Amino acid sequence: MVTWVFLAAAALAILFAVVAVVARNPITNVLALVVMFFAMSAVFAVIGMDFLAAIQVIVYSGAILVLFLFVIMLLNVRRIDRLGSGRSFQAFIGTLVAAGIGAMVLVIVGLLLPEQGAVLPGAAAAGTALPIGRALLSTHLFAFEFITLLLVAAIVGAVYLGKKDLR
Amino acid sequence: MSDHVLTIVLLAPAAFAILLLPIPRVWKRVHRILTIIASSVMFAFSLKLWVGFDANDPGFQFVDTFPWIPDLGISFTIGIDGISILLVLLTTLLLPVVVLAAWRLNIEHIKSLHISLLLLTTGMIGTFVALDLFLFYVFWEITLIPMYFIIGVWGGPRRIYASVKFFLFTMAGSVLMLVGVLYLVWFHHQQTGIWTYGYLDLMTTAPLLPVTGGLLAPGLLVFAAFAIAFAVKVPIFPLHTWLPDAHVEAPSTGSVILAGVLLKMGAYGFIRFNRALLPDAWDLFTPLLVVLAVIGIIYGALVAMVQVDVKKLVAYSSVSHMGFVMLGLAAGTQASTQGAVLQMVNHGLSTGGLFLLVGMLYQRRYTRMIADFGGLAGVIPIFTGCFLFVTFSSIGLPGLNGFVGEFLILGGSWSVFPAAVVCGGLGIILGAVYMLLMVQKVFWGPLDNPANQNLPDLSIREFFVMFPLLVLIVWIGVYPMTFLSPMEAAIRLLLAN
Amino acid sequence: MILGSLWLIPALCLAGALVNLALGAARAPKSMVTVVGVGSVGAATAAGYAALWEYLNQPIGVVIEPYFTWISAGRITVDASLQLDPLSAVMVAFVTLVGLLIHLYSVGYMHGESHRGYARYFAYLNLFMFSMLLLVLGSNLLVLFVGWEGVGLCSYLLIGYYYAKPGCAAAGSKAFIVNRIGDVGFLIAVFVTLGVFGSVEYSRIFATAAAHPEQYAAAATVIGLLLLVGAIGKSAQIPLFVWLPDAMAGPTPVSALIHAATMVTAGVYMVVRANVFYRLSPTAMLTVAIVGGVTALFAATIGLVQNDIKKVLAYSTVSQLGYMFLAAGVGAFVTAIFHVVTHAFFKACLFLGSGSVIHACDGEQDMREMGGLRRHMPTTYWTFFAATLAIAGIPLFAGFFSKDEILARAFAAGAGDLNGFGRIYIALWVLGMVAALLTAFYMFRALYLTFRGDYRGDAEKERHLHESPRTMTVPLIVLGVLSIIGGFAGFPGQLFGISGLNLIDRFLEPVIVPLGSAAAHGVEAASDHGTHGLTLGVEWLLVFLSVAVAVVGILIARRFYLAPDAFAAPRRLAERLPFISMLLLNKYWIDELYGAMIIGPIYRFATFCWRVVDELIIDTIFINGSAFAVELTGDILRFTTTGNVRNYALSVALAILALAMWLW
Amino acid sequence: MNAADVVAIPYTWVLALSAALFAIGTLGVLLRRNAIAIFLSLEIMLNSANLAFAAFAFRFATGHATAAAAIDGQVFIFFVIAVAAAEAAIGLALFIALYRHKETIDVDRFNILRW
Amino acid sequence: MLTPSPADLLAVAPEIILAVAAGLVLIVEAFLPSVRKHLSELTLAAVGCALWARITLPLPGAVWSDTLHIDGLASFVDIYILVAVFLTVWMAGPFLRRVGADHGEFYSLLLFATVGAMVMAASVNLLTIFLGLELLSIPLYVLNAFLRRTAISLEAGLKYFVVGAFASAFVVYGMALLYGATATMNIVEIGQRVVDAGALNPLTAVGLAMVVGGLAFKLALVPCHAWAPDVYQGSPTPVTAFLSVVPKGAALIVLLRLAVGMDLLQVSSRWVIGISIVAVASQVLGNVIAIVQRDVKRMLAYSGIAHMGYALVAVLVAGPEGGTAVLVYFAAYTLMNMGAFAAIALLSEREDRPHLIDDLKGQGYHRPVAALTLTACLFSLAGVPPFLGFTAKFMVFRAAVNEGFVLLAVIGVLNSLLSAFYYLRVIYTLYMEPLPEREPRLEPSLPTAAVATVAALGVLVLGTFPGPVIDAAASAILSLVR
Repeated sequence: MVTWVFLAAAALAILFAVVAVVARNPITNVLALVVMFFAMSAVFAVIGMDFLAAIQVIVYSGAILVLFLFVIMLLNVRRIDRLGSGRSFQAFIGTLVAAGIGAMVLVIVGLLLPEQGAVLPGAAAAGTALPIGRALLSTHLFAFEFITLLLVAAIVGAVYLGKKDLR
Repeated sequence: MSDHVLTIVLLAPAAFAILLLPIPRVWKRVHRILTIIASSVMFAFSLKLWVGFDANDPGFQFVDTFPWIPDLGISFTIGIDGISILLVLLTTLLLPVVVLAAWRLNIEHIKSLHISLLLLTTGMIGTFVALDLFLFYVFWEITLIPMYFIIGVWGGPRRIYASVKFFLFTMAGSVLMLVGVLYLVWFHHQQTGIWTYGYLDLMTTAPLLPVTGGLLAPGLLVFAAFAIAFAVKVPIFPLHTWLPDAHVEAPSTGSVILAGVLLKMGAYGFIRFNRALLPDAWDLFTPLLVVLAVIGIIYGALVAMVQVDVKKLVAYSSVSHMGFVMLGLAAGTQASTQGAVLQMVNHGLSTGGLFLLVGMLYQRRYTRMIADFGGLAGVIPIFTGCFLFVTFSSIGLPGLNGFVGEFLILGGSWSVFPAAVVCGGLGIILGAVYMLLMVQKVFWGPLDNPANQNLPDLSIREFFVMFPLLVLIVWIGVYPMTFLSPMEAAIRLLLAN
Repeated sequence: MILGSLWLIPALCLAGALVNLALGAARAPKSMVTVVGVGSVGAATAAGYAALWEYLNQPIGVVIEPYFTWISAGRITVDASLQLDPLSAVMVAFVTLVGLLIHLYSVGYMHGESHRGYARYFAYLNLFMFSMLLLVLGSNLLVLFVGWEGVGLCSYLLIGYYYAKPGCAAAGSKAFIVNRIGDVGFLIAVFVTLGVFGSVEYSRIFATAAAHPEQYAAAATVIGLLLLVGAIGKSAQIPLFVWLPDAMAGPTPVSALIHAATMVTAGVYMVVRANVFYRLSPTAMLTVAIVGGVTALFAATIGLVQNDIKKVLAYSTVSQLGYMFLAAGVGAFVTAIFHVVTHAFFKACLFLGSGSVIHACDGEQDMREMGGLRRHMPTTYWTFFAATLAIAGIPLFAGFFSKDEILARAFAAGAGDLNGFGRIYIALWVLGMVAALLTAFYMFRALYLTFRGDYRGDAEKERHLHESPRTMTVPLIVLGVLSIIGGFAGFPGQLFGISGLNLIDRFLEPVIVPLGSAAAHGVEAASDHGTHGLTLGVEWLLVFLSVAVAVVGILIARRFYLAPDAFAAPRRLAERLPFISMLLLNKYWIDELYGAMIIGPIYRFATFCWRVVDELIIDTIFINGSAFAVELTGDILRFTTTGNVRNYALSVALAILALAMWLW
Repeated sequence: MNAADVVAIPYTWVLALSAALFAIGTLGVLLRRNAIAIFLSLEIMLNSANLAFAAFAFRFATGHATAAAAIDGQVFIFFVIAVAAAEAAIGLALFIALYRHKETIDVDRFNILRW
Repeated sequence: MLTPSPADLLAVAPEIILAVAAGLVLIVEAFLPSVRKHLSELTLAAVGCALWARITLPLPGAVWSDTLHIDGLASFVDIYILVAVFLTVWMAGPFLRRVGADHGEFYSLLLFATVGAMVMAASVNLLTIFLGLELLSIPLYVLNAFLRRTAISLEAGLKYFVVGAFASAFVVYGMALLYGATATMNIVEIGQRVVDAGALNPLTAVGLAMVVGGLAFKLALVPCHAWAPDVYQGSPTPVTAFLSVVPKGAALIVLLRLAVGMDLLQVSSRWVIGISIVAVASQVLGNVIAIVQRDVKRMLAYSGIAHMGYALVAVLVAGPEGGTAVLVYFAAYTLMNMGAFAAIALLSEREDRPHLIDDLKGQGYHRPVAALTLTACLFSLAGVPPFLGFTAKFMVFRAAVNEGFVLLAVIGVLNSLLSAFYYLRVIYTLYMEPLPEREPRLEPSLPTAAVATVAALGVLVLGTFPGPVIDAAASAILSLVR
């Protein structure tokens, strides 16, 4: 059963990822991305990472993509370029490279296939918020503090770039 | 000698250059006066080396050593032996001469000219006295910068091309030398487990570099790495083409230093490093060196013969003369080597003198084309006299310095490479040809060009510029033992291994 | 007391030279210059003769005075030292004498020059005396070489004395450069000597060589030939004689002193000095003889048709030098020196005479513009006449004794089949005889054209014709007298059965070092003075023969240039043999030949080296070419930075993919 | 749902999914011209990275390594999401600035600087 | 333990100081108009304090539960990073006033980026490395585009952003793979695993490749270099100076930590070959294209590509000597580049125009200080003694030769010969070309001149007496290799 859920989510993710990449209306792109993110959070859930599944939906779909939508509205970009339009050589090589990278990782996956994932012992409820929260406040305390700087910097920068000239 | 005489001689010019910095550049006269005084004092002081030098000691004297980069085994170690002392003194002598020669030059940026000259002097002396290969390399490269500016800033119309060519040629040679040095040091570490760049230390292991096993034998490669660097400086055919350009474009101040000292750095490097550090490879390369030397002698003379620009002619004559030096070094007998070292000094004096005179001529007429002159002897007899004098010294008239050097070089080489000596003889003939024909076209004949009607004759100052050179030319010609005996022991030791 | 400080002799002249240079720079009055110039040489002469006197009154054969080590490095050691032996004594004696006379003569001849010019002239002349004396007094090959080059330098300077006059400078350079060719031969000879004997001291090398003839025979050949190259250059022998005629561009006294009396004989001196080597090496000696004999005739033929009086004398000098080499070549070294001396007298006299003539016809040198000068300048005429007789070889005149002995010895060498080259020597003797005939002819031709007949120049000039001042005539007279009586120094007593009358022979005897084990060698026989394997009868026959030859020459000259229909005969002859006359008039096109065969190609090659090898191949193709290649590459590669950010991203992805694949 | 009673799918499947998404994202970045589209593709790439982390974390959680290791992976995802947010902020602001200046956000049009 | 120990906080005191200052600047600008003119001084003070703290404070080593290693290595890099920042800020003040963009954000972002770089240099944990990298990049995206009205500045920002974000996506993915391969985030342990395995398994290899690729982007190594010229040219000069130095220092250290940790020199011959190729390619391409550049900043960008090529050789050699060489090289490169860019800022007339070499004609005697400092720095970049650049190159080639990479050394020296070609062009344009009729209007700026002078003097003095730098580097590297 889990397997089917996963397969379905995966299929959905890939499908809408493709849509997000191919579609020529930015709104479509973003919405496709939203769906894809939902699919992803499903995957997270399937492999027992409830916390991630949650923030995936909240932060990504809830915050970031909304931001996108705002910007798209702001700049009211309607129809945008077709995938691979313009520089055909770039498109050609680009496709090859992308495929190559994907293939490469997939081959690795193939190499790893032999050893299968085992039963997830209920005891090790790895994915729940508690252990992650612990880790964040102990092992990764520094990173946790540090990310604030990152966000502040981002805000400062965004504000500077976004604001109209003061003088 | 613990009173650091050599260190002072070495660093005084640079220190003085720094002293000049704060003085405003509009006070040209101040700069000139200070520099001339300082350089004269420096020369006088450098004579302490001559006085305190023990001719019977083949080793290095006035050795000073200070730690520099101890972890890498690099130290500031300097000292002179019978070979380098002459070159050091030649350098310190030429400095006041060129400063005095540049006295009336109405050019801009006098301050920076003097500073460049002083820094250049330190660089050149350092090259001759360094006993640490890293130090040597540093000084070797340092000389590039001031010379680059001297040619490029105060030079002629094609000065930029010439200066860049000079810089790149020399650097092209020396970068490989750096790798050579590193390899020697690494090899020494392999052998002894000690990191050192000391000349005397490397002397113990460098000869062990294998020279057998095809062209890629380390010994041969390292030798080549050094040889190319020096060959460019000497210069040896076919690496010589920077020389005419540099000389023609450089102000006479630069040409004098260039011909007088810089070229010697190459020959000095050959004898000090290639010969002393890699004797086996040297033996293998000797035939090649001899051939190139002979080519240089004849080729330089031939090309000089057909020049239309006096300065270019003298420049090519340098190629020919340095060919003699290389022949002497390559032959490697006691006599020929001593002759070669003496010939370095001779060439410094006579060619330096020629460049000074050509420079004075240029100052009077702002041309160097042979065709623009003719019959000057009637207008400026004393100048003509000086010019003839130096000319004959440069074509090796017995009784003047040139002869002694050439005689020792050829006489010493005769037992080893008679054929080369015969070609050298050809070079002597051609030497007379190009110099005398030039003199004939410039000074003799009717005074056909009205522009030359009333040129001023040699001024007192100019005479004093030439005077020390003339004296030395005669001195070396009549009693060369003054200069031959100090180098005797050192060269004997050097040729021993 | 001069002996023991021989250096004084040249040093005095050097001092004179330096002082005069200074005076010239200071534009001092000519009188001072004269005093210094002539005075210094006078002093040197005095010193020279004093030394000679002391030398004669003391037992030692060779006085050697080492002063200091000049050059010493490795196996090369050369001392700065002088030596006085019979040979150098003779040379000193006549060099100083002739030199002094010519200095005197110059005072009058050069009085027209500017202050500076005058001083310069005397400075050079003194410098020349210094070098020449150094040359003859030096006790080793290298000191000799110093003088050797020194005289070359002075010759260069003095030929170019009238530097403003076109051609003078060129002639000077030519002289020096041609000499340089010889000098290099000399230098290499020195190197060989150093290599073989480890020394260049006469005392060492000759003694050693003479002691072991067989051992050093080969070396002797090499050294001998190389030295000969030097001598050929200095003494203007074939093929290097071309510079001497041009050298006449210099002032006439200079021609007299340097290019007739002294410098050019340095080659002969050197060959004689090295007689040991030549006697050890038949080949070398034969070469000397051939060069001499051929040159003697060759130059004489050119002399036949010259119209410039100085040119005539120049070629006659070359030819006379040829005689000297012939002499040396047949082993008559002493005779060679003897001829050097006599030749110095009469040729100097001739040149000074011609100088006086030129002086009179203010600068005119073409004999066709002269004639009948006897009336105007008797002294000059008579001295010139005497010298002409001497050079023509009329008995009892100086030239007769020396030249006749040379020819006799040549014949003897042939008859005695010297070194088995008898035939060749006979041939050379014939050349010598013919040359003698020609000599007599062209010298009298010159005499007649100049002094006899009627003046052919324009009347305006004729009025100025005058005898030269005392300072010029006195030297003329002295030299004239010397060229009459000078020969008696080598009076061939043996012709009259009295031996020992030949002073010079006796005096110079020690110069010919006996060869150790080869005492019985043919050379030895030849070199012994007096009887040279010929019977008295043959000797007298030869004498008459040569006299006859001379007389015939004179008569032909008389027929051609003094007969009522003067000049017609030679013209007819010329028309009959057009080619030969062209050949002679153009001096066999030797200069042109050298120009085309040697100088031209060298210049073309040099230009090729410069323009093609240096500028095109090395600079343009390699240096600038590589720079251009680099810049071109850069200009192409710069377009890899397309400016399109997606390309950049692509290259990043590509790089990562490649690296990942590679590291896999 | 409680993960205790389920049989887990192989983590390699998740990895495969991430690989596919990564490829798609790369493709988008390389082939789109519109800045926003490119940026969306970038987000896809980041998410695929997240999946990769998740996959491995899942693996380690299932007894192939310490639990701590498994947690680390998830923490990383957490931070990646945060960083993504930050990048989004900056990027979009930048796009706005660009758009203000040039009335377009087609990256191919920004090539004053080249060669 | 929910709160960090004092030791942890003390260890990152400099970072904290900078972070605080970064916020403070904004607050001051917002609420204290009177002080607004002195933001740069304020920032300078902060940087100074941080520098002082970094120098004086002890180096505890592993802190923050072993995510950071505040060791000699980190502190060496930090010091030069801080010096670079100090100089940048110093010259930024007048520059921003000149171009009318003196906003507090500039300093704030600059400081944030600095913190990022320092953290990156100190991190031994994939997570913190990644975060440091991002904190370094994100402000830089803005700083590149800081002249919002200048087309090239915006374009620079866009390009740096797109490529940067793309590269960091790869970095993350690579990290994921590394994490997957080794079940840890600590690069020391990762390295240990690799060393134990004695080879790179596919997972590690690909992960490493992706991370290295991301770092190569930061270092502008061929073929991840193409952004550099554009961004250098477009960015405001002080930013270019910062950009050309600080990220490279951090990236070099991470690369070094990885290479040494995994002992790649021994483990993977393919690594050696691959990196050698990249190094040589960077040197050749950088120098050859630099030769034909007419814009000074662009030229320096390409030369920077070449220089990272040299530095990469040292990274390849690794070991004590290689490590020392890397550090010395970074130190030298910092001073040379800061000096060069400061001098260029002095000699450039307008920001929105390309800084053509020809505009420097005859400035040599007209603007002595700027010209002289630029000359010194360029000679140093060319690797001519007695400047520090020579010492740096010397160390690199020495390390290479001693490890047997003689060929790399030869290629390296030949490349520095090539580079002399274009450095000399600038110098002769300065001194040997005549002043043009219409000479550029340059307003002198004392601070900028001071920066240039300090850097040039540093280059000269440290080049003449390199002992201290080399000692410091040698002892610093001991914390990584022993």
